[in-house]
Amino acid sequence: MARYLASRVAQLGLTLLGVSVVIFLLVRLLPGDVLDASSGDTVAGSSEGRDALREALGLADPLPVQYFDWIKGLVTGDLGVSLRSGEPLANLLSTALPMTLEIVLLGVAIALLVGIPLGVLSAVRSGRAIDYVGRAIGMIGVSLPSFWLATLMLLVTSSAFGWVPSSTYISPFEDPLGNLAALILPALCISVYMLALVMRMVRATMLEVLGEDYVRTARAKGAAPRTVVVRHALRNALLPVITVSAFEVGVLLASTALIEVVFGLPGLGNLLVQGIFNRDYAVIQTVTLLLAATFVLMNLIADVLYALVDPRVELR
Amino acid sequence: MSAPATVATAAEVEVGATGASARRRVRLSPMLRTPIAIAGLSIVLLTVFVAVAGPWIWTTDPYAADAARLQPPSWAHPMGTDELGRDTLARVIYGARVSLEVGLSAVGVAALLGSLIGLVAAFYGRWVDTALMRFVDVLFALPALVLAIVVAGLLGPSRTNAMLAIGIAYAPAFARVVRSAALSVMTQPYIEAARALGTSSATTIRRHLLPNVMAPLVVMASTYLGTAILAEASLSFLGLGTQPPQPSWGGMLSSARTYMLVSPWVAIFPGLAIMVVVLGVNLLGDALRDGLDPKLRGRR
Amino acid sequence: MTDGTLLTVERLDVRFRTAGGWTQVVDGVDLTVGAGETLCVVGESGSGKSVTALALMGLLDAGAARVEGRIDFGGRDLAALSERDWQRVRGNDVAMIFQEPMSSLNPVLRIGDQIAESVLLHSDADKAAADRRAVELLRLVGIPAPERRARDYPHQLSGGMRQRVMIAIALSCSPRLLIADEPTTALDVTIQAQILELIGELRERLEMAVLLITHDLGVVAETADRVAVMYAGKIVEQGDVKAVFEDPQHPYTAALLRAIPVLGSTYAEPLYAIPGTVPSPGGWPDGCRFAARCEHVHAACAQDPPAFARGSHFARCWLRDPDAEERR
Amino acid sequence: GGGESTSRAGSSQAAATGERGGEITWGLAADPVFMVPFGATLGATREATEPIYESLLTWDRDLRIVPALAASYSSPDDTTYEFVLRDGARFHDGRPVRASDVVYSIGLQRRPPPPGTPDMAVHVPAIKDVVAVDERTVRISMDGPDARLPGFLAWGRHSSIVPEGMYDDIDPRTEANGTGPFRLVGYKQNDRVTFEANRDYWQSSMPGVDRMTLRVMTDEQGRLAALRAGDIDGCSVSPDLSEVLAADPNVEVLKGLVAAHRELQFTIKTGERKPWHDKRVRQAINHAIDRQDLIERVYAGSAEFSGVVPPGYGDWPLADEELRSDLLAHDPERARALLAAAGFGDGFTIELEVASTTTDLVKTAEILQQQLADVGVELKIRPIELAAFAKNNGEGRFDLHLTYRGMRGDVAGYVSDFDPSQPLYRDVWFPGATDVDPELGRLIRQGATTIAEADRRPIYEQVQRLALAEALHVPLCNPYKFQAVSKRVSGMYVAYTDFNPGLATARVTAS
Amino acid sequence: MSDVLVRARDLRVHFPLGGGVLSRSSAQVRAVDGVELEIRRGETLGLVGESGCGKSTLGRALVRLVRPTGGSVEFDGTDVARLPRRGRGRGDGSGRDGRGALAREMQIVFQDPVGSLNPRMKVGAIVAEGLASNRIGTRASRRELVVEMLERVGLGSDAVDRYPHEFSGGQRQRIVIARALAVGARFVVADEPVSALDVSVQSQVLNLFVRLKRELDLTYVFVAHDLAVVGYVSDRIAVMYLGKIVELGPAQALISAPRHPYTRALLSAVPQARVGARRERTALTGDVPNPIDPPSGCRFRTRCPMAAAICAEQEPPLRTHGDGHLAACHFAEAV
Ligand SMILES: Nc1ncnc2c1ncn2[C@@H]1O[C@H](COP(=O)(O)OP(=O)(O)OP(=O)(O)O)[C@@H](O)[C@H]1O
Ligand SMILES: Nc1ncnc2c1ncn2[C@@H]1O[C@H](COP(=O)(O)OP(=O)(O)OP(=O)(O)O)[C@@H](O)[C@H]1O
Ligand SMILES: [Mg+2]
Ligand SMILES: [Mg+2]
Repeated sequence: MARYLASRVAQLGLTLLGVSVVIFLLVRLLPGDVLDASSGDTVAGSSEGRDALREALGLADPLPVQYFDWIKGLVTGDLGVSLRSGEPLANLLSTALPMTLEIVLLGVAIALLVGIPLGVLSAVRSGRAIDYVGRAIGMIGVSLPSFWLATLMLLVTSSAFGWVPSSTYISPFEDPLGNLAALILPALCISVYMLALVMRMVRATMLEVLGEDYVRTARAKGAAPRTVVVRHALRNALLPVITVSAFEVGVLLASTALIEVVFGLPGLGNLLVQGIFNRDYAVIQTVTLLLAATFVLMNLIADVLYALVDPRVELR
Repeated sequence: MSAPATVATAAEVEVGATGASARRRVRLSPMLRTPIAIAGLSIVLLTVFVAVAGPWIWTTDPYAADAARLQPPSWAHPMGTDELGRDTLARVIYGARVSLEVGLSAVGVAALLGSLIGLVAAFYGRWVDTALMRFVDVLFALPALVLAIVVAGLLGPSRTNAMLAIGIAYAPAFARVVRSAALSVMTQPYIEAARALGTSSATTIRRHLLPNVMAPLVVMASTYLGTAILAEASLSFLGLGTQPPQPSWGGMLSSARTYMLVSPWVAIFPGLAIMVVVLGVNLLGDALRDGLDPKLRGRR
Repeated sequence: MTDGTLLTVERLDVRFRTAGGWTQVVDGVDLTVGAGETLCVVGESGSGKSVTALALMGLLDAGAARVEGRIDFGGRDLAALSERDWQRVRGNDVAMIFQEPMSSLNPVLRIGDQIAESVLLHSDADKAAADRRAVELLRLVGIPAPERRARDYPHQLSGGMRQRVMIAIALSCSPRLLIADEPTTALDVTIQAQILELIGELRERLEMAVLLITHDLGVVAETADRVAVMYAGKIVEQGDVKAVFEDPQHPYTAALLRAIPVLGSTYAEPLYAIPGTVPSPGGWPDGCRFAARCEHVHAACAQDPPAFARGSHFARCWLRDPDAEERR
Repeated sequence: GGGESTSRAGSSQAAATGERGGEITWGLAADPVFMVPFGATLGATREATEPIYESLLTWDRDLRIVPALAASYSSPDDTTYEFVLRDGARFHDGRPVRASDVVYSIGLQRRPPPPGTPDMAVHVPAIKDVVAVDERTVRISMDGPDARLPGFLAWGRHSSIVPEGMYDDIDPRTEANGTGPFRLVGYKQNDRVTFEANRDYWQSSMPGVDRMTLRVMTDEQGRLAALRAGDIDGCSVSPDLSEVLAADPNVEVLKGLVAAHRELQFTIKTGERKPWHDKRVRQAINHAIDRQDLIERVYAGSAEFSGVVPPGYGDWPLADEELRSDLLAHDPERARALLAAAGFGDGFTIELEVASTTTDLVKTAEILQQQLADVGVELKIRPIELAAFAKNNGEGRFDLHLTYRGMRGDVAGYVSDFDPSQPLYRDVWFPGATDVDPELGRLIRQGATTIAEADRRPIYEQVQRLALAEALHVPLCNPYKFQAVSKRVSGMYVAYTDFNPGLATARVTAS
Repeated sequence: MSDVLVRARDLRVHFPLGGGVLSRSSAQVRAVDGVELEIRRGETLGLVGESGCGKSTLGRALVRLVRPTGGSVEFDGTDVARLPRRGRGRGDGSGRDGRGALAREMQIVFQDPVGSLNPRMKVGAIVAEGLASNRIGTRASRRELVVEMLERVGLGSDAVDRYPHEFSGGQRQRIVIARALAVGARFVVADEPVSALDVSVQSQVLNLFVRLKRELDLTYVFVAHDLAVVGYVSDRIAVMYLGKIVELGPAQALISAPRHPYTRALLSAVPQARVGARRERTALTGDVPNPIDPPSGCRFRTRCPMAAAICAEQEPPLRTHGDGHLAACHFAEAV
């Protein structure tokens, strides 16, 4: 187990190294740099003053130097500063990260808490009304653009209740209710797609598992249908959900941007999108790497969890 | 997830031989005869029909801004007009073409790239596999949105580039699925038999491996088609997708958000269009998956 | 039938819902199993053996399968039971073991728990008692170090051991009838011998009736008291094992026996081969279903032959029609 | 429903009423990024620094230059200005404003330190020297006569006064020390800027509230929802949304002009055979455009015709009738004739680049595409990201750009693009221009050095007419700005100078 | 020309367990562990043993589908094991790697008639694949050859245009055989070719094997776990246990007078389709040991009813017990 973890972490490191190189090169391929991007209604381009500024920002250094500076900083715990605002990234992330993370986790929780029972019900009552309801939810959920849904939700709550979620991050430790109130709508919006996905997946695997020989064995023992479903089928059906959930956490983390834009939340996605529009290399690179790290880490956790739940999987 | 090992035994649309003659007819295989599959197929076909023939049936120019702005639905404009006074129906019809094109091309790029990587990795194994899969890991770990934005930024926002971006972003998923399907095909004795007969690697990949991973590939492609249409909408929302004046549903939707309260229909129709198509594609995908998964097809 | 009859199956039909409508796969099966007796059902793949067994256990999905006929078990008609009543019968009076020992055990539960679950279901033992009983059962089926093994997961056991666990589960409530559906086909011959020996031993000790399904005539010869031969959904011959093997009444049975190479035979002499292939459900011919492959086919075979009995030995073949002796 | 009060020069609610105190929250459409007073090119930065930093002079609501930190100023001769600082003006840390602060600040204005950019150099007048005559008097001497100085000093966006040594004492990106009505409490990127009232402000009636928050809400729908829910007290809205909000009893919609005209830009380069080398083609484009239709479709009617100097910019712009009737007249016949004369009777195809994130410009492009098609000119619209757009614009790599101009300190700022001596003209945009009337450049230079306003006015009228005739840029229109304000707020107005000086005067009632 | 067609010397095939780039594992499955074998021209050598004992691996190694870890395989005097690793030749029959012709002479028939056939290919293409890959004949002549082959295995020429799933199990196995023989193989490894077939079909296929061998002068290695089947088709039988051959001898002698306790146990475990034929069982206890970590000395000792102290210490060599009958047991005489 320890060996397995060590090797996986090493692989993770390699992957992230690859990501870092790719993203580093990609952002530098983009037309325009941070100075061009910050021109507003004035004329951009090259001038003496700008060139001096470029030099000061380190943009004039050879690429390998820039890359190693970045990596060296990361390794020594220095995330660097935003090229645009000069604000240390550590500061920016300290508010953006918890907010986005919480939205995502809340969203995932909603997706699992609703998606799994719905999927199970749909499978067990396959072909009956509840199945069609579940499948309809599953279908509609994956076909709604999230930004559209978010806009709709905002307009509805603001018109109907005269209320909108606060866009400031309220620490869950200080004001749990306020925190929940602020983040529940965004979380709901991002959860819809995953909820539908989980529902469909649980339904499909459940149908499959219900046809397995060991479920027949359980029935042959004389176990009640409920026991068969919960004790014998569900546990096996949930195995792939672990993998997909971890995967989705990574995907959601990277795609909350749209929701954050609509709700005006200063989260990670917003930071990233702004960073890209601003050509703030430091922000893009570091946030992307962070997202990639979370993604691979989640997958690693999923693999370990899978092995813990499924005794057949050996971690070597 | 279980690898769809024996999926290969059924084709989505079988070419059935009628007797000994070379005459063939394409028939709907039984799995496509379920109500869900028929619904999905009809929606998809209808969309294709609208995309292809729509402009001849509803001849209003989707670009002409010559009517009053933000009109509610009427006989002249069954879906109303948009904020510039263009006919929404004409734009929805034209948007079908764009959305389908984006969806199909993006998925095409992803499937092509992904299956190439997946097949080669699975076939050659060892370091080829390791190297390719590490590469795929890197690509996978890069947030799709970032990738898309970067491609759009790099090549300028446009429909083509959105398709390319989405395609590249989805390629790793295809690579993995194809690889795992191909790996299970690789354990099939007929692969070893081909080797025993001295068949070359390229031929083996082309004749034995590829046709037998088609089924999971088709299923995956059908599901991702919907996702790609949504992704294009999201890119358009950020101003990076299909560019005006071309009407893509995503673009229409994102510009219509401003008018959701003033004239909701501007946002409703393209939204509905997206939903219906994604729904159709998903229904079809589900039917294909159910049909191609021998376990769900009733046990022997 | 004798007084000790435990199970009587009459005119059992099973149909499955398929794309083309309802397809019949079991056609008018009559079976009897006496208490403490071993009945072997033999037949080629697809002849309907497993479906028959599942029907006897009430395990066919009500939506996809239609079961008709009478299943009398110790005086009770199982075919008329509700699902709730079935739960009490299954595992209690009738238990079943399956062909695939790996996939028939839940991969994420410890085997001790899987056995104990069955004990808990059918007795009022508490969990601790059930666990003890599970270990006891494991010892009974010959698993070494049962206390330790009880904590293993199925994948940690070999095929033979898994099948023993299945047997332990089946035996956990001392059923009166054990249905074993090809319990050894996935196993090596040496292990197969061990398992069959074990079943035989337990049958004697616990006085169970056993319904053993197999396609291996060798297994039948070694374990059965009586044998039923299935062909295309029908029982074509049933009788004492000795009678059937020594004087097969149905040409199919006879052909099968001839087609098996016996130890010591050599290729110098070609094996007897039955021409053609088994018809599949939905494609069953009218009349005698074996007619197309039969050496003795004649005009009468166009009609479906009834069971012609000679004592407890019967066969569905016109050759056995006592009224038409002259037609041979 | 809430009424809509409009005036051409800027609109306002009823004068501020009620007690001072309370809190106001305003929605910002973009993140300010940082709080630096100098060299910030982004409008959003100024939105956040305007309440903090002031300049020597300022504009009143009618765009007249009035004293601010300088109590008075005089000009002994054409190249010298003397400013006497206001008594009682103090920085937020309590220090009184001294002449040395002004010297320090003007130094920074001319050469903004990072993270500001040195982009505004073109607008900085030719200041030779700044000296502190005494503690309270500052003398500015010029290289030569330059009429742009007062305007520049009123343009607080670029001419703020900060305490001497501020860039060494604090981090100007997140901290601030100005003299304005509000004191910066904190800034959280992408989230909010918070202020408290500066109770030592030299204008004792201001500010009207105790605390102010500017919230970053980039999505208009988000701002709208927050406004309706009472989470914010006001924000800018698009014309279409203003209609929705007009029906909301709790909200009042303000409408006013701000300097922000939209225009088309050409490049004329040596060796590049763009049709723009021929004046007639540029003029044809000008007359092919139906500005009224554009205004109706893109701005729901809420925009004015604009020449090179935007409408509402004091007395400088040309009269609306003149623009409509002739200079900017929609005349496809004339356009076709011009094209034919230039040898483009069959039209041509050209690429129009536009920043993809500015939605009204993208829509404008769509309308222009329709309109120009009428005269045979086929536009290929290429929306690109702002950063790439800015880069192309600065390097002159485009055929046709659709862009907008903002507030300028002096009218000269609106015509400097057409001055052949300017590097941008010379090296980037029009290096190949041969058919441009040299009179234009001469008049522009003359205007900048003519001090007396009465003498300047006819020069700039002439410049404007000439510039429109030469059609180096083709101005389109100047949209109105809409602000939706909660009814609990009074005294808010739409300022022509953009941003929200009204927040300093506004008062709120407890809700 | 020697009497021996294929000769394996000290043949070993070890599979590394798991192991990626970063975790190199040292554990190995010794699937075939030092096999000495001579296969004579025209004979059928039966190979029996329990599941996982290495029968298939040995068979694959003989036709060079797996690369031996050690030892050699000679085919007709050429060392097959030394040939380059890349594939089984270039497949173009050019013989550029010295392997072209050889690939055609050695073929393998697998157990699983479903899995052995690509479901997406027509039978004609399947049977012609080897011909095409080796550039044998023209398109037309290939078709002729395919039809001839199909008829030889008892399928009509109309099979050419049909898909595998349209055939029954026995027919599919015939297609597999036709494919292997179409390229002109002289040596065929049949890896459990009848295990998946029903009794009534099994006899058809067995008869086919016997007939083809006679007609085409073939040499077989016939793998099966059913001793009765192997006994029926083979001239000689080799019994494998855990990667090693423990007994090898003429079929009849081996069946009637086994020299190894394992062979005896195998024989006694085979159920006989004769009532009352049940013989005394040599009961084996326990399971097959782990091939990763085989027992010391004699590998069978953990289950052997005759095991003694010496069995744990010394590995019994394969010794002759008269007339080509070899057995690896310290107590072979006593069995
Ligand atoms: N759920 C089902 N739906 C449709 N047909 C079925 C189903 N289960 C079994 N069948 C069909 O019923 C027939 C009898 O199947 P059954 O499993 O009883 O055969 P069997 O005699 O047990 O064969 P084997 O020796 O292969 O186990 C087969 O043709 C099979 O395809
Ligand atoms: N490619 C491989 N990689 C790793 N181990 C393998 C591989 N092929 C076979 N083995 C292992 O080698 C051993 C022998 O396998 P082999 O398939 O030769 O046995 P077999 O005698 O043919 O068994 P069966 O009767 O089940 O077919 C087994 O333990 C198997 O798990
Ligand atoms: Mg069965
Ligand atoms: Mg094998």
